[in-house]
Amino acid sequence: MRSIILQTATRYLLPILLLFSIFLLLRGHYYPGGGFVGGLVASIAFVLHSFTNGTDATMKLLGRKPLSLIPIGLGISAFSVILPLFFGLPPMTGLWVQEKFPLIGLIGSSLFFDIGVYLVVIGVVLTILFTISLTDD
Amino acid sequence: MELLLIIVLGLLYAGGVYFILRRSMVKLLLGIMLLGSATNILIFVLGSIVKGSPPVIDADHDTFSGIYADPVPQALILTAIVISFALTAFAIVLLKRVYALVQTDDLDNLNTPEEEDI
Amino acid sequence: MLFTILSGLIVSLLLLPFGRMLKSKQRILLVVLPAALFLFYLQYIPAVSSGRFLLQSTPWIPSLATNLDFRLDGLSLLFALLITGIGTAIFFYARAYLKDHPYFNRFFGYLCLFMSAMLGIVLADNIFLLFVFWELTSISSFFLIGFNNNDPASRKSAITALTITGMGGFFLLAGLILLGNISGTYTISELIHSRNIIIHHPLYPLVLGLLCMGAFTKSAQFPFHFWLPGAMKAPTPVSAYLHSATMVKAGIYLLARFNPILGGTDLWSNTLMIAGGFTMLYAAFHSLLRTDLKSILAYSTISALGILTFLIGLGTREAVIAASVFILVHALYKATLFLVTGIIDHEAHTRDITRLAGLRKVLLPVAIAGLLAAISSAGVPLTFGFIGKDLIYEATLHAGASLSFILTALAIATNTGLVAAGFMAGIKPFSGKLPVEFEKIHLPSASLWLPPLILAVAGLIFGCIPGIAGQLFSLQAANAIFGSDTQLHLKLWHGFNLVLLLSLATLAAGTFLYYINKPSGKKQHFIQKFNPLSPEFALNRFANGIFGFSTWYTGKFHNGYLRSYHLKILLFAEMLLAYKLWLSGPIKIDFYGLAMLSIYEIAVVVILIGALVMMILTQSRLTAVVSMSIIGYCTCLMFVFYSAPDLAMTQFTIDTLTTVLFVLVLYKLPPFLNLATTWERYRDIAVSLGFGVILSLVALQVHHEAISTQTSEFYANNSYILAKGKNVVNVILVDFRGIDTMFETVVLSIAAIGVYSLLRLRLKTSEKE
Amino acid sequence: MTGNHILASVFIHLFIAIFQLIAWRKTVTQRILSVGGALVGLIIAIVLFQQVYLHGTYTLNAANWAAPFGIVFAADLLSATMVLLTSIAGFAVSIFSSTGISRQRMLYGYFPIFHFLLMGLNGAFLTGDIFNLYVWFEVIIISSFVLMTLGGRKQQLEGAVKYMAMNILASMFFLTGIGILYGITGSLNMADLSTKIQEVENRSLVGITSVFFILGFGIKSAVFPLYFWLPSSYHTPPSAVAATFGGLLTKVGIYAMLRVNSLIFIPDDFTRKLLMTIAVLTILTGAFGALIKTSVRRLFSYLIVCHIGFMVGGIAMFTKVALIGTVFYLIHDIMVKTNMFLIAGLIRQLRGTMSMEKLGGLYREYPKISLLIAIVLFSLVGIPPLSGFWPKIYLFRESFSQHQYVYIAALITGSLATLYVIAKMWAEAFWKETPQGIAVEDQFAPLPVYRKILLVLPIGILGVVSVYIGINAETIIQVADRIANELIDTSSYIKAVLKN
Amino acid sequence: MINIILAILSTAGALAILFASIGILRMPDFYLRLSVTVKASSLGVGLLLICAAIMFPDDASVTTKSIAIIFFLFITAPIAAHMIGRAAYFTGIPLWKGTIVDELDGMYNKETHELKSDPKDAIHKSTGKEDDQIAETDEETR
Amino acid sequence: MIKNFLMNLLLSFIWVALTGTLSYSSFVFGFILGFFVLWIMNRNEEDRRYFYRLPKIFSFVFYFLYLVLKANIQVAYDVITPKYFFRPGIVRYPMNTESDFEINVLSTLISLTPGTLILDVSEDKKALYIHVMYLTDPEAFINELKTGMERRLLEILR
Amino acid sequence: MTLGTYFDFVILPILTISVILVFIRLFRGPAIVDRVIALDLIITIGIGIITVYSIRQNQKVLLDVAIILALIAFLGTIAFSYYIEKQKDD
Ligand code: NA
Ligand code: NA
Repeated sequence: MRSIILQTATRYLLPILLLFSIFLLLRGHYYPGGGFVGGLVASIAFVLHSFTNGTDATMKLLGRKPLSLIPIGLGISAFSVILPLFFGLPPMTGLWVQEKFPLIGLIGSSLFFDIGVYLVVIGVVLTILFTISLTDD
Repeated sequence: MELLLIIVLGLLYAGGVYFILRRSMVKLLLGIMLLGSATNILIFVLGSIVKGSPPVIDADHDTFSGIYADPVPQALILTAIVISFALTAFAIVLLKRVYALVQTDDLDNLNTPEEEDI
Repeated sequence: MLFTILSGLIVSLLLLPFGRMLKSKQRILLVVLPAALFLFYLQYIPAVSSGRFLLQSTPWIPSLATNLDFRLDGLSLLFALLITGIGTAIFFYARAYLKDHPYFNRFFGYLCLFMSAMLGIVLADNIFLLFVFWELTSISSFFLIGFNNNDPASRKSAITALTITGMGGFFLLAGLILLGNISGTYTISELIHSRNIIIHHPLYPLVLGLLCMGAFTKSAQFPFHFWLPGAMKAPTPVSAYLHSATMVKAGIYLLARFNPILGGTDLWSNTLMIAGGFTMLYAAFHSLLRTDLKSILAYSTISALGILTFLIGLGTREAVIAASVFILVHALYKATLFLVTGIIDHEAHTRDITRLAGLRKVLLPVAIAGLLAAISSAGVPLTFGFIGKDLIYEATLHAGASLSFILTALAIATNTGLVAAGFMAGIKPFSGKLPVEFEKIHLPSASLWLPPLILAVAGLIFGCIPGIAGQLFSLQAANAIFGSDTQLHLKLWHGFNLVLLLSLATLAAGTFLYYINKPSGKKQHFIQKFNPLSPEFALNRFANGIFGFSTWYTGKFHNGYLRSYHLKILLFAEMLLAYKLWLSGPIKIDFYGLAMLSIYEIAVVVILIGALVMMILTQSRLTAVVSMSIIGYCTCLMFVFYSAPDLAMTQFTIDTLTTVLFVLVLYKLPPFLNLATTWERYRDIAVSLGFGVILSLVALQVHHEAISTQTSEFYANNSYILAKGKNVVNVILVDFRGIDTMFETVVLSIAAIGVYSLLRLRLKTSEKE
Repeated sequence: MTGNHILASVFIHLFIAIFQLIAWRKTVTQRILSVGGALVGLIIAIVLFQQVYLHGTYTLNAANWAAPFGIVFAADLLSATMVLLTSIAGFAVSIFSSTGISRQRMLYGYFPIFHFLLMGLNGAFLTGDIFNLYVWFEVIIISSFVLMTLGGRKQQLEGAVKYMAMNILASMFFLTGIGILYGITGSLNMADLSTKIQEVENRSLVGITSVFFILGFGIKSAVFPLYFWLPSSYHTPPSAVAATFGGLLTKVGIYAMLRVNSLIFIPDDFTRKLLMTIAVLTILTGAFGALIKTSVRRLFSYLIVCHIGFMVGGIAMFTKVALIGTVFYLIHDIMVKTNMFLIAGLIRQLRGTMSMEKLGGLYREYPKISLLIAIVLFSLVGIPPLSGFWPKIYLFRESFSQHQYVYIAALITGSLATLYVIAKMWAEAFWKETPQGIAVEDQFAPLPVYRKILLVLPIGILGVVSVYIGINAETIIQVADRIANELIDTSSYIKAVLKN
Repeated sequence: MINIILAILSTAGALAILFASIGILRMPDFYLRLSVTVKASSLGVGLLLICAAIMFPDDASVTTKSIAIIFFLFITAPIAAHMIGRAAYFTGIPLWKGTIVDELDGMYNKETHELKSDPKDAIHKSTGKEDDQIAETDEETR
Repeated sequence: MIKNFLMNLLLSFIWVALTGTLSYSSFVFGFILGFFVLWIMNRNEEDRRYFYRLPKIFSFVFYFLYLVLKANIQVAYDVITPKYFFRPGIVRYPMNTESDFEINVLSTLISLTPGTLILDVSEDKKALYIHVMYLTDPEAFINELKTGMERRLLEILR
Repeated sequence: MTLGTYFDFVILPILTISVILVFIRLFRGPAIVDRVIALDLIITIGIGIITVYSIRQNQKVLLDVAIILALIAFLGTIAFSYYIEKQKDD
């Protein structure tokens, strides 16, 4: 389904959506949002891209199989879950950097956890959708 | 407003049940999704429902000053929604594969007899 | 005692997998085991016959009061000697009998297993331990009956035998446990102290019934007897050992062992006497009509077992004495007859009594053994059988005024049949003219004919000096069965009395019967006409009924239609929930508090319902998906109204993605078909509305219940202060209940991998698992 | 006692799976990771079991939030036992899979999903939070869906559709129940619920709530009339998968019933009667089904149903003796049922079929393997002194005490049916010669020796465990006894979790 | 003063949306419905969002969000309309009978979905009625 | 041109910093202020495109809003009155645009104007197919669009 | 009349009526494309309703939801049109 209008629009919608998804990710701890919604929005951005430019083009854009995002994301989340164990704390305990960062606020392990979730969600949604669109039955 | 939600969830349950009693695989899927929504609303309605007071603490406060919606059901439903999505996605694809294999959407055709077992 | 059992088990466990390493010359070593055990138990005769008994206990499962408790008293010793003694003979015999059999090692493995198990039964002093060995005998019997496993009949018989004895076993287990429950002990020798409690317990009939089920099935009492003729598919040494001399006597042992505990009541006597009496007569009659040597022996065995049951049921001092002696008598002559039959079968390749004749000319030692066994079974004076028969008549005559006549008549009739059957098996093949076809037969090696001969001679010796045999073997056994001293004293000669007269009359009648009764295929054919009346037939009918029912039932419930499964599940759910709701009484609805509605809320609900209706009515899949989306978006709006922005966001994005997924997949599918009948449709509508109403009512009920806000308050109060986040929902998700989220992402990941593999993986048909 | 390590058996599988995902398409690495990881998991489980056995319940407050606010994990003896059993079964299946699963399936994520499944099981056994239990259940079912469909053969997919539909229905009931539970108590922590539920004034609501859990767990554990998914699907996936399912999945339902019934909904008279009725009908349904099946795995499927009824009956009686029986049976059943399906897989390797009509000659050609299998089969039947026997004594004992004669009759019927079908199977598959005209595809004989060992070893391991359970029943009874005590008197669990 | 502006803006917005709704309900063919709804609704929602921006004057984020939403709506709505309109045309959704001209007729390559620009390249000028998407009766478009 | 724009932005940020209130109104005010300052400063420079393009953008926005308003009212009237006044048709509109971006903007704007809707763009990017509600004469419509919307737009974009 | 009540009793009802009108179109169809644009319009009006609601409840966090709706809603429409076209091919 080629459409110049859609293609052009996607060219600037994609970065906007991605930016917005990161925005949702980072502020989830304070306002509605978080890793899930962020990841969903980001994947929707790529889905849109794949609608317009074809799945292959999107794969090229990503530079890797979306499936490979899953272990990365899971790894990050899982690591941030077990990290407190090294400090003698139960898993999942929030660890916080003392300094407040501008714009983002406090940085803690929960942010890394959310980043992991974000990546997993992207990997999952894209894997599902791209696999479907690349498979013919 | 709770009454309204209660009616809605009843209808969603009813609709979901009706759909899973059909023969079509697509309807089965829709039914499952309806049941999922119904359950979510049920959980939602059983917490304390408040209008217009999301469980988000004001920027200049450390705790809530007024009333707020019960955050726990919301968190539970969020988890449930995401899980149902995973299940639904997989189910949809399963549907696709089954259709590719048996060329029908009719659930009654999914009975390979015992004689054909390996 | 434990080691005697373990030794057999260990040998068995070694033989089964590694028996092939045993060279044929080393096989004689196998006989060492039963022989050694026999000698071992012989040494206890002096001690036991003087009324002492031996105890051994090794802890095993103290919690269940199941320890390796063994107790060697007269009854146990009698059986132990039988098992090991006849076992020695059988082992010796089988070594030659199965010389070139490829599965020689397996055979001996099973046989050792059996011997141990049997020893275990008779030595165990704990009901669970007894049961353990009880089941092991069934299992080893299963393997032995099915030993010729290429033969379908053999396999079928093995299954039948296992099923019948297994069924009995489960009943027995139940009975034993109930007994333990009632008496509070699982030690057999202690049960006797609870006798009064037991026999007056309201469940006593049940205990009795269950135990009898165990005993009767094992000992082939009518109507469970038919597995035993089938078990003759086993190699003849097995028939001799298990199915005549030992295993089938396990039931008898059980009855004997429990006689002092449960016996002495009318119920006990009547049950056993009726079952035993009927069995002995029935089987004796049947034995006369068979043409297959082993069949004849099988039925006469059943009959003998019936006699034993009958005697124990009778329960008088004389009866118990008779039983204790007859056990030994029967074991000796019946094992002999079987072994003889085995040799005949082995050499003549037939067991058809109508064809066999004159074999004494070629198999003289065998013929002698057969003759000795036959006369013992007939109760010719100077044989041990004579003593046994005497005692039986003694018992029936002393049964009590009203009964004695009937019972004696019964015994005479049975014994007459058995005399004839014994002659048929032990004499008929050897008498008369040798057919040409058998002229080439040579006497096999002594390994084969020596064991039966020895057993037969033993019978003769015991018959000549019954006092010793009685003193050494039977006295304490009888005491154990009777529960007190029986003052058993066997004599060769009681003088001319009624008993002797009866014995002789029986002998004469039996001999006469033997001469007039010529078994033939015709007769066998005739008797088969009555098969529809036989328990085997009835049981087969019953089994077929069960299979038919199973097929119908399974097909009915598990019919392959998902919707029907759902219907059943949901109806079940509705029934339960409706019942519970009904119990909970009237439902309060606070309309005022619940119904503060705004127009936009109503609109959203109206649309949601409209979408639902549209979804149900539409024939187009895409429209259904659109409806689904509408429902999702309406839910999302609800979440916005009711303060759940996070939910709304997630619901919305996920709904959109689901829509995308749906359309990606759906466009190839055909439109919905209307496949349901109107009736089904109304039924489903009723079921679904019912479910919806129930859930709504439940929700209403729950809503009235005050909720504890402890948890949510904790979250709200500490979300920022402790967890440094202001969006409480998100803080719950990534901190308070972060573990949920962690593994929810795993769920997502798995789904993605699943989708990937489901769509990409195409197994070749040649691919294995 | 607090122990941050009790989740190790969860995380080990999580990380194995993650590493396997990273090593996507590298089947050798995945195999080594799987077997090695499963072994480590087993060791962890043994250590945990030992600690719990010696020192009592361990708890972990995830994210360091005190109960009932955070998610609490608790390893009491029941949990530790279940984890141990899962690890043993998982280890065995892992070994079997390393050669019993086709390379194609490995390339498409068999191993990671398998470890996710084990992770989910361990998590479900350890969690002390009802909603978290739901999450674990979902991990379990989604991985089972994937494993069920992996390979995408027609029959597999047919089974999977039914399996999915009904399992999702179960989750729906379960989740609804959780929602209501939260609605009436405001709590999700099971120990906390245990006290809060008693404060609910409207007792009938508690009854209604319990129905949802009965339905949810009932479907999971495949009891009558909710069992349909099981015989619809268990005969379709690869045997290693079926082994994991057959051994562990339905037992999660039983575990959950035990947990929830002991902590939250102490069975009242109605529930007991209901469960007992269900138990009896389940046993009979399974028995009837098993009688007529000729395909080995369909037969086993019905046997699972049948034997689930045994355990449900024990739960229905809910006394210490009955619970000892149930727990012991559970322990036995997990080991044996796992092994049964591995055996089915091995038979498939040996003969290329699992239909009794087409099988034959196994005993002649593979006597040692056959004998090994025989031991397992007899354990299943409950031939004493093998593992299936002892728990039945407890069940019989208690049902006589409670005058549950119908249940006794069902127990006997079920046992007898099991005995019969196993004997029949033995006669058909092992004794009988391969029927004329059936081409035997022996895929086993050409395998290199080490792969043969990998196929037989797990069956041996589980067989040895079964024999151990039978011979050393005393130990198991000790464990079951303590578990039963903990289930009857939950105060120690509650105390450990709530720390008060 | 501010209140009056808000009232006017919100009323205009709400009415625009209302008209869009009436439009989608009343218009005789798909293309007219599409045409009416897309912009009226975007305009209406845009006006309402401006109200929101004014209502929270002290919060820059609200203004930003409002602008962002308006921006997104204004760029996405026409694209969506274009996509669905084209799909509709492609699947043969008929034009209203009062349609005076259809210059798109015959310009698509049915195989490749390629659209030509030069009327001379038209594969098939509407000579035969069977290929003409302009409906003959009202019923066809309802 | 970019340089001027960035300079203008900088000036408005400085203004915001000076007033100390981070709000849209102060930013917009600062921007206008900065624009005038720059305009005055750059009166003698060569490149003054920046300074007349900005007003043009404003005027275009108002032109566009005017179109939208006008057409909306027309449509609204048509929608709520029982009788239909429209004469719809699909018109081929030959474009002068060069880049995809221009096409995109143009078509978006056309679609946003009530009464007109882009159905598709031809493969060679030369023609738009527009669904028009009030079509008296296709030629007149094309001319109006050419001289109105397209011309103004291209003036800004080029 | 305050602005608040004006919103409550005029603006929101108008929006509500609109959304119901659109739903009638959605219900009636007739073609799937009609339903799709009706769906799209419902979402757009939904954004409006959320906006007004967030004004009324003084909850600006709800606007975040509106952003998501605005950003993503059209993906659904794109998907539908993509496959309506594709389905025509098959
Ligand atoms: Na949707
Ligand atoms: Na409540």
